[in-house]
Amino acid sequence: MSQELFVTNNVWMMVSIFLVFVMHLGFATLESGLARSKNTVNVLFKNSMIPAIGLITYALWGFSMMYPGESFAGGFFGFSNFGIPLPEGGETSAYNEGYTFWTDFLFQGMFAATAATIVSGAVAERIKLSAFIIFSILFVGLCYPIVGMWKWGGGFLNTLSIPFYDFAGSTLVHSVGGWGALAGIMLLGSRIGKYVDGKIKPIPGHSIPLATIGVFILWLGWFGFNGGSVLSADPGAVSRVLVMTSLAAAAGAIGGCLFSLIMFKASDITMVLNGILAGLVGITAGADQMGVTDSIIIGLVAGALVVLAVAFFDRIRIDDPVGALSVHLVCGIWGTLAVGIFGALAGIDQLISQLIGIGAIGVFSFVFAFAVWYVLKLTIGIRVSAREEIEGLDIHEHKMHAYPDFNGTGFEMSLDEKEMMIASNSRNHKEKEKPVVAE
Amino acid sequence: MSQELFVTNNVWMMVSIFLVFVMHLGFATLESGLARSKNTVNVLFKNSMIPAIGLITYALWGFSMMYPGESFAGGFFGFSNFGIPLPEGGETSAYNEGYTFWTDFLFQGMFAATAATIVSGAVAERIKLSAFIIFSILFVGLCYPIVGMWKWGGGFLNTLSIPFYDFAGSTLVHSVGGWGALAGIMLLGSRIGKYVDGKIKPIPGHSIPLATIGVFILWLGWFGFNGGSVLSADPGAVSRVLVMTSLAAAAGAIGGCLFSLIMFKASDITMVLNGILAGLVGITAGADQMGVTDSIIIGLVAGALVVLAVAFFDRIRIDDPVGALSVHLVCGIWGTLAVGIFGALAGIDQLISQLIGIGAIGVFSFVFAFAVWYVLKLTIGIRVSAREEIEGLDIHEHKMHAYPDFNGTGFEMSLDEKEMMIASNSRNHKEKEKPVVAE
Amino acid sequence: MSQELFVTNNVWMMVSIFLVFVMHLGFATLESGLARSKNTVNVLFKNSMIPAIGLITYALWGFSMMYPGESFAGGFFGFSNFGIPLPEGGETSAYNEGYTFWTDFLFQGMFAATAATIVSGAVAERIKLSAFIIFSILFVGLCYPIVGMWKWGGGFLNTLSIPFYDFAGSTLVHSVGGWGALAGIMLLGSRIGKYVDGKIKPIPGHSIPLATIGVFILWLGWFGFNGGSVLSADPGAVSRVLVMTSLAAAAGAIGGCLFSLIMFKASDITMVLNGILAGLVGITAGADQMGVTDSIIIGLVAGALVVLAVAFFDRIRIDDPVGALSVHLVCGIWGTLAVGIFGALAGIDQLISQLIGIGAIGVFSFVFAFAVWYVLKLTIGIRVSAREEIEGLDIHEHKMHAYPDFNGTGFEMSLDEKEMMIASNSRNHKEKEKPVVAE
Amino acid sequence: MKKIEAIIRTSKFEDVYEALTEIGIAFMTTYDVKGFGLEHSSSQVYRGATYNVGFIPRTKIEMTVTEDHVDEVVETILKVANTGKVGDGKIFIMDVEAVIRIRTGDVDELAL
Amino acid sequence: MKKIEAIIRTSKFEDVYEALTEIGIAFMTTYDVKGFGLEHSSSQVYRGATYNVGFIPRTKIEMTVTEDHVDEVVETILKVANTGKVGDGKIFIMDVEAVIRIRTGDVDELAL
Amino acid sequence: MKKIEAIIRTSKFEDVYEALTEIGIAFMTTYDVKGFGLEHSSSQVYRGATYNVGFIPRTKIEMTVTEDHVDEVVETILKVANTGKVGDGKIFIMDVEAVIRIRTGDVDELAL
Ligand SMILES: Nc1ncnc2c1ncn2[C@@H]1O[C@H](COP(=O)(O)OP(=O)(O)O)[C@@H](O)[C@H]1O
Ligand SMILES: Nc1ncnc2c1ncn2[C@@H]1O[C@H](COP(=O)(O)OP(=O)(O)O)[C@@H](O)[C@H]1O
Ligand SMILES: Nc1ncnc2c1ncn2[C@@H]1O[C@H](COP(=O)(O)OP(=O)(O)O)[C@@H](O)[C@H]1O
Repeated sequence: MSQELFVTNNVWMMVSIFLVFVMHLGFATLESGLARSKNTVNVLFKNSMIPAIGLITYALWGFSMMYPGESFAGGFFGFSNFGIPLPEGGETSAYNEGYTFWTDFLFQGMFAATAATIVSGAVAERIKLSAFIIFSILFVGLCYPIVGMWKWGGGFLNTLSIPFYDFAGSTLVHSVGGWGALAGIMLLGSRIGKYVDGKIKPIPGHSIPLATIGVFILWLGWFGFNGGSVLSADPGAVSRVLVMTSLAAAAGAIGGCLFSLIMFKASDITMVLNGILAGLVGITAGADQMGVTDSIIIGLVAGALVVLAVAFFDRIRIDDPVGALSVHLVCGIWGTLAVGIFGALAGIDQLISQLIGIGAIGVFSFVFAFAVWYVLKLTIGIRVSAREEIEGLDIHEHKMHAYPDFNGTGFEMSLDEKEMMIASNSRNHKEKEKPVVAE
Repeated sequence: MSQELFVTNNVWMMVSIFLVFVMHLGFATLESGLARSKNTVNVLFKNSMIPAIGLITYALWGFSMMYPGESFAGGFFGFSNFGIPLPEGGETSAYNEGYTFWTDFLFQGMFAATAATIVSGAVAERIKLSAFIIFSILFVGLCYPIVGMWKWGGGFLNTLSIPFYDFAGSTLVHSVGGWGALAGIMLLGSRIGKYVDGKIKPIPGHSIPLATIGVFILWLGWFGFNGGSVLSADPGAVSRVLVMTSLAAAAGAIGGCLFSLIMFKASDITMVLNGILAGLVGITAGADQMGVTDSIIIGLVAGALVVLAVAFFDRIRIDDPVGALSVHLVCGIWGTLAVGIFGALAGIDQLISQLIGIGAIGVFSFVFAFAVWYVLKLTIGIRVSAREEIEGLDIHEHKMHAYPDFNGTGFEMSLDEKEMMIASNSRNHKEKEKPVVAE
Repeated sequence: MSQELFVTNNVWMMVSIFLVFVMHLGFATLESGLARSKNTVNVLFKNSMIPAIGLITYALWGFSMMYPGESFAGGFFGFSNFGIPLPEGGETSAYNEGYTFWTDFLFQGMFAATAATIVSGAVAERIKLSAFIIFSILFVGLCYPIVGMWKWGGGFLNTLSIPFYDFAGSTLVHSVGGWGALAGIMLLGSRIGKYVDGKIKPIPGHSIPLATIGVFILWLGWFGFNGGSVLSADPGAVSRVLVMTSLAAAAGAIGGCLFSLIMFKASDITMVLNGILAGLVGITAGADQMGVTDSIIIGLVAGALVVLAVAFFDRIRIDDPVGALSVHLVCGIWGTLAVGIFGALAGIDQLISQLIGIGAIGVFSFVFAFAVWYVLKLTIGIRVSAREEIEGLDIHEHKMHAYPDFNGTGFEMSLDEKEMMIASNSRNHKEKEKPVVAE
Repeated sequence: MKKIEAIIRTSKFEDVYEALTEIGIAFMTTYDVKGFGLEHSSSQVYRGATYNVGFIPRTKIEMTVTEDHVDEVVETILKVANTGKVGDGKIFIMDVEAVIRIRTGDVDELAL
Repeated sequence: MKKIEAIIRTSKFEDVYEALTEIGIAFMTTYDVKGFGLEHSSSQVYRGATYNVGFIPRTKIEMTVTEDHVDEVVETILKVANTGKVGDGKIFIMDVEAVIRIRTGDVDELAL
Repeated sequence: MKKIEAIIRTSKFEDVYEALTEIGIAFMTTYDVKGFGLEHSSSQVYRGATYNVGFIPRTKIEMTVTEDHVDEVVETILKVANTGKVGDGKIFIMDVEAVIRIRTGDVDELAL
């Protein structure tokens, strides 16, 4: 390969790094927009710390745990060394024709933190900050690289006779995050005031503009998430991936829009936004294997799925403020299965491999996350007190308000009142203390 | 051409895609910032659906209507096939030395939706959602590709003895959107409370930060809009285009600032923001033909023009909440004419060609848009009821508020009160029903 | 060098331009988020004008003053010509193997405005608009290019026996801005109500989401600020710089978080955000000379330093609303010194050169800025009246509110009340009129 | 002196304000309140679930006037704020014992 | 007729609202106020400095009722809004001389 | 017991609050109101057109005190809230028939 191509490939991969990086901004704005103003600082704090934690743990050990290299990779666990020492020739095409060692690390490192970010939104508005930070370190630092290695690091999922296929991480990133979120929600319970007397009480997010900004930025970031996963600037492959990614996102928007119009008789923008993300997550596993029609169908189905899933999780009282489970877990699974149904790899054998991958990774991630959350719950506790929750995490965990000029104290808003009253009813206190899973 | 150059060109074009994509975020934030908080969800909803609609219609038929290829292109209308089947060699430099087929589609597809976005802002705060969506589909799906073909698809404007010149779309994109907006505003009438007793009553946008974010993002996006229109990574041409684009934007800011200071005795940030966009629209037609001085003059004039145009449209009671006409229509025309006045192509013959292009495209776009709006007005109606308008489109079209924590209902704000009172005066009800154009 | 490499290098540099450009959006959102809502339009106005002013002055004379070329460069001052005439071969690799003339100009031009932006935040909420605009023109148009030439333009700092080293501008950009800010604050005095009866009264910023968006965008922009400063797409060098930049930012976040937790017993998100910026400023001088451990240490120290510096400046009554001094001046110095302490250039001789550079540039910038501010103070005045300050610069300087729907007048908020009362106490009026420096 | 408190439709505020100004009432104080009464707010939808905030935003006007103005003020409000639909609001009249103008220290009628 | 003004914990509002509805009080007007009293707000930290906004956000409920309802309303509020901790708030009762329903012009008892 | 309602300049609130605290008034309730009076708001400009929101934001203070405190409170407000310029606001005094402390059920003087 010519040096020229190597340089160009590396430029492309660096651009992809930037795009994946801005996804953290996308998550920060989306999640804070869909939370209440009294918890905004808290959400933003978590989302600001996650990339920092992700990059540092990935530098300290995560990268070499996820990509230990052939000699150190096992089927289920591998590890080469602590830190990120530059390998010989790491800055040249000898390392890889698509990128330098540093580019590789940074691209993967930016991915790593994404899984924790997904959890962040799902457990928002009642999680204890310290517990979340500890969980994030362990989840990004251990769970993500371990299961990542199974496929991308050359582990057992990659060596199945028909290898499990997950192009950019519908399962390895999004579902992993989704499982972590599910475990967290189950042990945390729902927000005070969300389910009262068997009825679902919506808790609207405080800023639709913030949420919309978040989704646009995430779509932008996905160009790097998927486009960069080609791992070179190969014109045909990358541009095809970009087109399929965009079409799935567009179809997701339309699916979410139409389906929520039919089901809820409302043009709910949060469903359009979730639909876009659903389409993006859905196409991620097979973005390089799909054609135009496949991508549009995958996106449309994802857009519809996300609407159903939001309603479903609400019905079973899994309280997910931002719809992270519906987007990342449900559509992550859907996208991974889609590889066996549509596109170049479609086939029953591939579908079975996909199921194996989904199952193996799902079980491990869920159990890992559940165990961590559970231990945290028994030790430092994972949920803030009812009073902190009612008055807002911002003032209690951060002694600060996100918008001090607009509401001097952050808890004098109509909706909050509603829950505060709810909180004071005994029936409700019980509810709060009865998470989905018996302990 | 070497494969290396092809790969690099394609990377550049993909970066341009990303930049044009973020323009949709720019428009979403700009337009929602300049609308009132009670219509914020509505504006964002439209702006989230537009790229989805644009991409899907463009994939279904628009792309092959705009770029039907030599064999199918007529002077005024061409069409090759439905869908976007990959042509032979479409992923290699055989397709084009600058980009793959997929890159081509996506770059053009991102452009396509822009025209509808321009309309979105101009008709904001009183347009019926369903009518707007239908209009957008027809406008992006038919009007834009048809007139686009006239020049960029090889139609009659390109085969004039001295071809009409429009580098990146001052006319083909911005004016087209502007004409669609003008037709819409004429049939819609002004917002309740905007013109009362012969006086102009300002209706301030609800968030200057959102609007400012929008303009910065649009400037960023314009680097791809203009820079990508070189259609390759040619270092001299692209970097020159970027410099001229930036200088025009900067000069537009200064022009808008000074001119509004002189005319209105106020440092009006919305005029600086509109000035930046005016400069950008102004340079778009000739960004590759201008020198440094040309660009600065074009930008300064555009910045001044936009201030005059805002005042002018207000005087003739064309109510454009975001200044879309002033920016995109007026400066789109100015920029297109400027190609005949400044820079490498300057000359009376070129100026005539420019006028022909402006006229032909203007007439077609305006008539097309007017006809669509008119039929919609007669059938499903294009304007929400006075009550919906007063209480806000968010709560009526979307049953939701953009900022539920800050104003529980979205219509308890001082300004709204003003209009509600105004709306209750009979003189005003009449006004609302008297649009500019007699029906 | 092959044409292919040249084209790729130029693409990379153009991407860097875009990234440095978005830093202006980052500063605009960060600074407006950390100011009060009654001054939001003012902050955004300044930050919208700065890039315009920066680019135009840089085009008129700044570029040729900073990079006069060998024949015109003196030790302390150089100047080749007005304007930016394209040199022969300026669009080819004959100009430079990494970029065209135009790319060079635009990349440097985007840098130029940064220094003024730093000042903007520090003097926010009480500076007179006209004074700030004049200062900016002089600061960006004269001070920045003059000291820039000393090092990057080939001046005396570059010809020391062991040349002063400042890779991407910890000193040349960030400290310069910081010194300008310090001079401004000293002559302006603190905001009314900030220091009362010897006690520090916090004046919280009005929107943490805006501030957070700003910091993420700045981090993104820094990839171009540092990555582009390699001045080519060299894969090893650029990707290494990106990794070190990111690790320092991440470590800065952690440093700021931990240190503010220890010192203030609060998880203060503004300290995490400042910590990220501190890490970024800290690594900027030596981003290409550092290893992984160096970068993490530099970032951690910067994160801690910024917390200490914020407290320190408050104690000595230097009122800096956004922490610009702590981030850009203090960590700019720290980063520049770090080149002599860590990494490839570490050594006592280098450290001395670093001190010479810091000192020379510091003295010049501070004196220049102080003189300009002082003359402005004596002539048109630099501070708004107490009434304007209390009621907000938005309504007085711009006759406008940033959020008219949320507080009809912009000065009916609790915090403002506090200061208004404070302002009415005579003891305080005195304080306001007693800036740090005797006049 | 009497204090007149009127709770009216927010949409009627400017009409009422202008009408009161016309009959010579130069002073008043207003603020936004939440009204619970016979008229109910329209329901909202968020992510598939419906809910209702329960109250209607209304404007409260307070003005203290001399006895002889009371009837005229009440009549004016009745005329202008009336739409005939449920939710028009109410007027309450209370006795005020003393009024003092802060600027001058004037009391009672002089202060109005 | 009497005007009852209750300043209560914002967190107790919905309880009080429901309890009053149950005893037949269909009309009330509420708004957010800042309360200064024995209970104090918790301190905030910003960039290393601590401060205190001083007040507690509270909800004020106003309703005008006929004399015979006053006791019942007061008892209901006392029962429901009470937590026993400092900061529960107070009830004030004042005389109202006249009430007029804007929609119909009904006066006094008829208007309630 | 008397209810004292003072409408003052928002900028004077903290002065008034401190002065009242000094004379032993521990309880008060405040909220933001819009004042229409002799002083007018400054005009705004948006995209070339000028407009005026009409009102001035003011702060309303309410406190119920025993008769013997009324004069002292009024004097204090007069002293501290006065700037001598149009717009200083007014004080209104009304009779309160009963006060009940929600926490304890204490009534009247005991509840203040
Ligand atoms: N007795 C009352 N006490 C306090 N507020 C009242 C009372 N009666 C009515 N209101 C206020 O007036 C508003 C309008 O009353 P509503 O019953 O809805 O209309 P109508 O006056 O047509 O019967 C209510 O929302 C409430 O705020
Ligand atoms: N005399 C009063 N005048 C006006 N408002 C009062 C008065 N007394 C109490 N309040 C209001 O009631 C709120 C609660 O009072 P507080 O003293 O904190 O609790 P408690 O009623 O338990 O003694 C105060 O914040 C204030 O808003
Ligand atoms: N009679 C009144 N009824 C209700 N509010 C009043 C009355 N008189 C004055 N106010 C309030 O007091 C504020 C100050 O009054 P203004 O006439 O502007 O000043 P001044 O007290 O110096 O004459 C007004 O904006 C209004 O809110």
